[in-house]
Amino acid sequence: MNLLDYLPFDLPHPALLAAGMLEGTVLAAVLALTALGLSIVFGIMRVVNVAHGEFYMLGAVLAWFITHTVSGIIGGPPWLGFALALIIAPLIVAALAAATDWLVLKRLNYDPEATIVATIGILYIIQQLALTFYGPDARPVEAPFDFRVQLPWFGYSGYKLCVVGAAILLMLIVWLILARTKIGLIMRATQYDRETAQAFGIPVDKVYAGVFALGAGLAAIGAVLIVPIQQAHYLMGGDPLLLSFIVVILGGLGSLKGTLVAAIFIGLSDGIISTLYEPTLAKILATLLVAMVLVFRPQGLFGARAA
Amino acid sequence: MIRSVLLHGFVIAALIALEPLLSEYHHGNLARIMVLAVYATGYNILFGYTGLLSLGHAMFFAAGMYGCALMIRLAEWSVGPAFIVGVICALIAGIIVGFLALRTIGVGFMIVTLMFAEASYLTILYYNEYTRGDEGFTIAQSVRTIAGLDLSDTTTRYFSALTLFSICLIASAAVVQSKAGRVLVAIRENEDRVRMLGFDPFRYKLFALILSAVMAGSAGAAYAVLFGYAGASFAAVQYSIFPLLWVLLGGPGTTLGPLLGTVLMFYLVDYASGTIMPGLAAMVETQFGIEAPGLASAYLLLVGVALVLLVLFAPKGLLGTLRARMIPWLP
Amino acid sequence: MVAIAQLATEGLVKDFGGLRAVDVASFTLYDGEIRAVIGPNGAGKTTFVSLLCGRFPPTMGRITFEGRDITALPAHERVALGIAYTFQITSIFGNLSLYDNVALPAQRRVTLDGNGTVRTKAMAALDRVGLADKAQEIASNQSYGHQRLLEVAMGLALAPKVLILDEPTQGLADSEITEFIALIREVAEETTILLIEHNMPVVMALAQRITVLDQGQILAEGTPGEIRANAAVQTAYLGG
Amino acid sequence: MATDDTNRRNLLKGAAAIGAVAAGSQLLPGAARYAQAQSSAPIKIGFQVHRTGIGAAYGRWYDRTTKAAAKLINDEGGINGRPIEIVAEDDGTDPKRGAEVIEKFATKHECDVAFGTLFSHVVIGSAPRAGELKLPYFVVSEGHHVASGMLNRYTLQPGITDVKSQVQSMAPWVADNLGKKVTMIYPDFAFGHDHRDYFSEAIERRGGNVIAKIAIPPRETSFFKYLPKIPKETEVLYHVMVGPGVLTFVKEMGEYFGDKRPEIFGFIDSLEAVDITSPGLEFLEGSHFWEGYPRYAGKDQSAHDKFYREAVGVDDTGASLSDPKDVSTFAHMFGCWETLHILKAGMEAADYKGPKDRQALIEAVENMDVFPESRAHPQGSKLFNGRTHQAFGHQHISRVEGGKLVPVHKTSIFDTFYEDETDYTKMSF
Repeated sequence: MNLLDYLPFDLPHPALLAAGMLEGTVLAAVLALTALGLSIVFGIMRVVNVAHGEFYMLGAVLAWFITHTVSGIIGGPPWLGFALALIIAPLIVAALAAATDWLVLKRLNYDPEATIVATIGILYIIQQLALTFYGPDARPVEAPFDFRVQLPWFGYSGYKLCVVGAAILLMLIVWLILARTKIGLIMRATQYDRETAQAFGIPVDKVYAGVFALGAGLAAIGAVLIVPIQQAHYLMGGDPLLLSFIVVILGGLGSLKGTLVAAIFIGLSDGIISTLYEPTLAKILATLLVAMVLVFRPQGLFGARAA
Repeated sequence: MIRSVLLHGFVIAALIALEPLLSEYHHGNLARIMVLAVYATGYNILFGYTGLLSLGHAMFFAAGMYGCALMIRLAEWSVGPAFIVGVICALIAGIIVGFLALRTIGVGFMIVTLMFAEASYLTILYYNEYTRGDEGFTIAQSVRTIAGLDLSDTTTRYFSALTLFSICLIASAAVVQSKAGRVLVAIRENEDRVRMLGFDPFRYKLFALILSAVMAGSAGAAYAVLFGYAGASFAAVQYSIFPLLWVLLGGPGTTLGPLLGTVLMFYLVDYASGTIMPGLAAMVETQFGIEAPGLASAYLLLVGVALVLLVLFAPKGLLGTLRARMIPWLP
Repeated sequence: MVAIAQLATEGLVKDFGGLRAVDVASFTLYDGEIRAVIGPNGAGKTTFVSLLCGRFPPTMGRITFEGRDITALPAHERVALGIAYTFQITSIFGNLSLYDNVALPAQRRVTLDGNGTVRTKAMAALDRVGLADKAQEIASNQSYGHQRLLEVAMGLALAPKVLILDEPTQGLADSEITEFIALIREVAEETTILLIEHNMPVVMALAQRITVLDQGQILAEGTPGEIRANAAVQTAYLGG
Repeated sequence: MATDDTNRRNLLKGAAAIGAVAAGSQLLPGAARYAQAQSSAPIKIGFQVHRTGIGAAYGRWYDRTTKAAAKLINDEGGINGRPIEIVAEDDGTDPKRGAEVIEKFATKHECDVAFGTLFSHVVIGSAPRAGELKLPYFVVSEGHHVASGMLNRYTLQPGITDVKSQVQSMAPWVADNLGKKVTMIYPDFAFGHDHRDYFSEAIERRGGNVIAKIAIPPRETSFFKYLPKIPKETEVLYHVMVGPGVLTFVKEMGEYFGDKRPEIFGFIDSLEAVDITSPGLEFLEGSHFWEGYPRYAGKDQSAHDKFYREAVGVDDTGASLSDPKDVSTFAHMFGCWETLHILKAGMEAADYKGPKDRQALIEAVENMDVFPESRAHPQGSKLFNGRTHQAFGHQHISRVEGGKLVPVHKTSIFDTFYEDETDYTKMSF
C-alpha cells in the first residue's frame, strides 16, 4: 500500500517543483509590488480604486518611453535609462493620481459606491489615452542588467531574483514609513478614525490626496521593476488590478502584513499547483482555492474579525 | 402603484408600436439591446436594489448560453426545451454561488464572484472539445425555430426579445414593489438593522441572487438562440463589467434604469466608434497636423468621461436623479 | 400579582479576546415590568443586552424566553418571538422616508399575525411618537432627537413582548423627554420594557426595578429607592 | 487609349480625394459625397477591423494594407467602372460587437460586402448574422472554421490559407530536417488546439511523434513554470504563442535552456509586429519559423513583391518605411490585399451591379480555382476550393540568421491539401 497512490495528483519531477517554487516566489514578489499601493489606498481611505491597474500600466508605458528616449538620445548603458525611469515614471503617475483625487474623488467625499464608478471611468480614460499615444503594440523594456543563474536543472534569470529582493526592500521601506515616521503616524491616524484625525487638525483631504498618490506611485514603481520580465502594453492593467484586489482582500483589510502573506500564499499556491495539474486545470483550482478562503474566512487571513 | 403599472405598460406598448417604424438597422440593434437589458435588469435586482456588487455575473449569462446552446449542439434538442435547460443551469449556478458567496462580507463578495466567474471561464476553455472554447460555435439558422417561427427573421427575433424583456421587466417591477422588495431595499440601506427587525437577510439576499442569475441566464440563452453564436468571450470579465456600466448609467435601483442604460451605452459606443472618434481624429489631423491614429479607435475614452461626469453630477444614474429631483414615485 | 419570569439567563459569559465583557450569574426579567439597567461606561450594558437579543452568541451560559431555550436562536427569530431591540448608535434607513422605516417592522408584524395592514400599523407607530405628520420626509433629514424617536417607533411597530431600549433619550430635548416618559408608561401596559439609561431622572421616573452592572457583573438589583441608598453603587458611580 | 485611362484616372483621383474629405467631414450631416455626376455611386466594402482589443496590433496593419489595395484598385479604374469605398468599423476583437458591425454594414451603411476579420472567435460570432442578412463575408482569418463547414455559404476565405493546411505542410519538413520527437507548446484555446491536432496527425504520417503537449492558459504572463514539462529527449520544440506575452516566453526559453537546446520551430504569429532584433530575442538565433509570407525579401524577390511592399509602405525587412522599428504583421496582412483583388475579379466576372447580384458574386468566386502569382497575389500562386470556400497556397519556412529571417524552404501547394469536409455549393443561399 503506497501512500502516494492516494494523492489526487502524481508527484512532480523535482525540476518541475523547483521551477514552480521559483516562479511562485517571483509571482509573490510581483503580487506584493502591485498590491502594496492598493493595500495602502484601500486600507487607509477605505476606497476601492478600480483604476489601480491603469496606474500600474502607465508606470510601465512611461518606463518604455523614458528608456527608449534615453537610449535614443544619450545612448548610455541600459541601467541608466532604467534608473531614470524608476525615478521619473512613479513621480509622473503619482502627480496624475493626486490630480485625479483632487478633481474627482474629493468632490465625491470618498463615498465608496461613487468612487468605484469614478475609478472605472478613470480606468477607461487612462487606458484609451495610452492606446492613443502609445499605440496597440506590446513593446519590451530592457532590464538594467541581465545575467543567467545556472541551477542544477535549468538556468534562471538573475534579474527576476533581484525583483524578489526589490519587492522585499520596498515592503520594508513602506512599512518603516508607516510605522516609524511622522507621516506614517498621520496616515495611520486617518486610517483609524477620520473624524478624530480631523479633530486633531490633520488635513485629512491633503492626507488622502497624498495616500492616493503614494498608492499610484507604488504601483508605478512595481511596474517599472516588473516590465522588463513582461512587456508594456496598453491592456496590461487588467490582471494586476484583479490580482492586487485578491491579495489585499485575502490578506485582510488594511493589514500590510496580510498583504505580504496573501501575496506569498497566492504566488506559491499558483506556482505549486501548476506543477501538479495541467496548466488550465491548475489555474481553475488556484482560483477556486482563493475564493474558498474568502468564503470560509470572510475577513481574510489577518483582517479583524467583524465585531 | 397604479402609476407604476401604467408606466411599465406604456414602455412595453411603446416598444411594440416602435417595431414597424424602425429601420432594419435599429431593428437588429433593439432586439440585441432588449436581450442585454434583460441581463442588466437581472443584475440590477442584485446591485441596484439589494446593494450587492457582483463582478462575476458573466458566469450566469454564460451558464444560460451554454446550457441552451450545448443541448442544441450535442443533444440536438429543439430551441424551446433547450432554452429551459439553459435557464435551469443558471438557476443551479445561482444557488451554488449564492450559498458560497453570500457568506462573505463587504468587498469580499465582489472578489468571490469575480473568482467564480474566472473559474467558470477557464472551465469552458478546459472542456474545449464540447464548448469549442473561446472560438465558440454557431447554431445553424435552420435549427433556430420555435413553434414554427424562424427566430432569425428580423420581426420574429424582435418580438421574441421583446417578450422575454417584458416578462423580466414586469417580474422585476413586481418583486421590487412587493414586500420582499421592501426588505431588499432595506438590506441595501442597513443590513444589520434589517436583521434586528426580524428578517433573515441571508434568505432575501439568496432569493435576489438566484432571481438575478435566472434572468441573466435567460438573456444568455436568448442571445445564443436569437443570434446563433455561443462563445467563451461572454464568460470573460468584460461581460461582468458591462451590466454594471449599463445599470450605473441608467439608474441603479430603478426598474427602467437597466433598459435606458443599455440603449444609451450601445448607441454611445456605436456612434463614438463609427463617427465621433474618427471624425475627431481627422479634425485633429487637419487642424493641428498631429497624426493620431489611436484617437480614432479610442471610443472607450467617451465611456470613461461619461462615467466620471455621471458620478459627479448624476450619481444616482439618469433615472435615479430624475426620481430624486422630479418624479419621486418612479419605481 | 405573581411575577412570571419572561426572560432569564444563567451563567451568561461573553469574552472578547482576553477581555471578559459580561459575566452575569443570573438575571431574570419579569412579565410586564419596566426594568432599567444602569452602570458606568464600559460596564458591558450594551454587550449584555445584545446577548439577550441575539446580535452575537454568548461564550457560555443559557438564555430562556417564556420557558424556551433561545441561546442558539439567531437574532431574527428572537425578534419573531417578540424581543425587539433599538440601537444605541442610531441605526435607521437614512435614505428612506420615515414611513418606509416603520413600514418594514410593521410588515413583519402583519406577516406574523396574519392580519392587519402595513399602512395602519406603520402610521400608528409614527403617531405614538408624534412623527406621523413627517411620514414622507427622508429620515436622515430629521433632527437627532427625532431619529431617536424613529428608532423607538420601529420597535413599537413590531408590537414586541419585550422592548429593549438602548439609551433612547440621548440627544432628546427636555420637552421630548417628558413626552417619552409618558409614552413608555403607556407602552409598558402591554409590553415589558428593558431600559439602558444614563439619565437618572428618567430611570427613577420609569423603572420599577433597577439592575446595576459594573465590569460585566451585576453589582446590585432592586427598587429605585434601594439602589439610591446602596453604598456599593455610589462608589462604582463616583469612582471610590 | 492612354488619354481615356488618364481621364478616368484623374476623374477617379478626384472622386477618391473627395471621398477622403467627406470621410473627414462625416460630422457634417448630408455632406455632398460625390461631386462628379457622371461617376456612379461607389461599391461599398464594409471593413471589419480590430482597432482595439487583443487584435489591435494586427488591425493597424490590416487597415494600412486594405487602404493601399483600395487605392491601387481605384487607380486602375475601380470595379466595373465604379470606385470602391472602404467603410471601416472597429469590432474591438469581440464577437458581440463583430455581429453588430456586420448588421451595421448591411442595414445602415448598405455595403455590398463585408470583409477583413482576423480573429476566429470574431469570425464565428459574426458569420451567422452575415448569413441571415445575405451579406457576402470575405474573412482574412487563418482559422479552419470556414473550411470545416461550420459557417454558411455567404462566408468565404479566398485570400489566405487556413491553419490546417499550414500546419500539415510543416510536418514533413520538420520531421526530415529538425527531428522526429516533438514537444508542442500552444495556447489553451481553439487556435492552439488546431495546431496540436493537425500537427500531431501530420507528423505521425511522416514517422515522427509528439511526445508532450503543453497547453498554456490564456492571459498567462510568465511561462517558466511550464518549461520543465518539456521531456529531456525532445528533439524539436514546436511553439505557437499569440498575444503580448510572447516576448517573455522566448526570453524565458533562452534562460531555461541556455546554450544546449533542442531545435526550435515556431509560428511567426508569435512575433508578428515584433522586431526580431528586439532585446531578449537573441536566443532565437538558429531557430526556424513558419511564415505565411517571408518578412525579409529574399534575393530572388519578385517584381510583384517589390510593388506590393512599396504600395503598403513596407521595406525589404517587413518594417514600415517611416520607422524601421515598426514591424508589420507581414505574414497575415497580404490576405487583405489579395482578398480585395479576388473580390474585384469576382464582381467583374459576375458583372456585379448591386446587392441583388450578391449570389452571382459568390457563385462567380466559387467557380474560381487558380490565382497565379501576380500583382494581385504577391504572396504566390494559389488554388481555391470553391466547395470549401478555402484557398490553398505555398507555405514558407525561414531560419533566424544574424537577426534576420532567411527563407529556407517553400512548400508545394500539394503538401497543404486535405480532403473536403463540406460542400457549401450544395447549401441554399
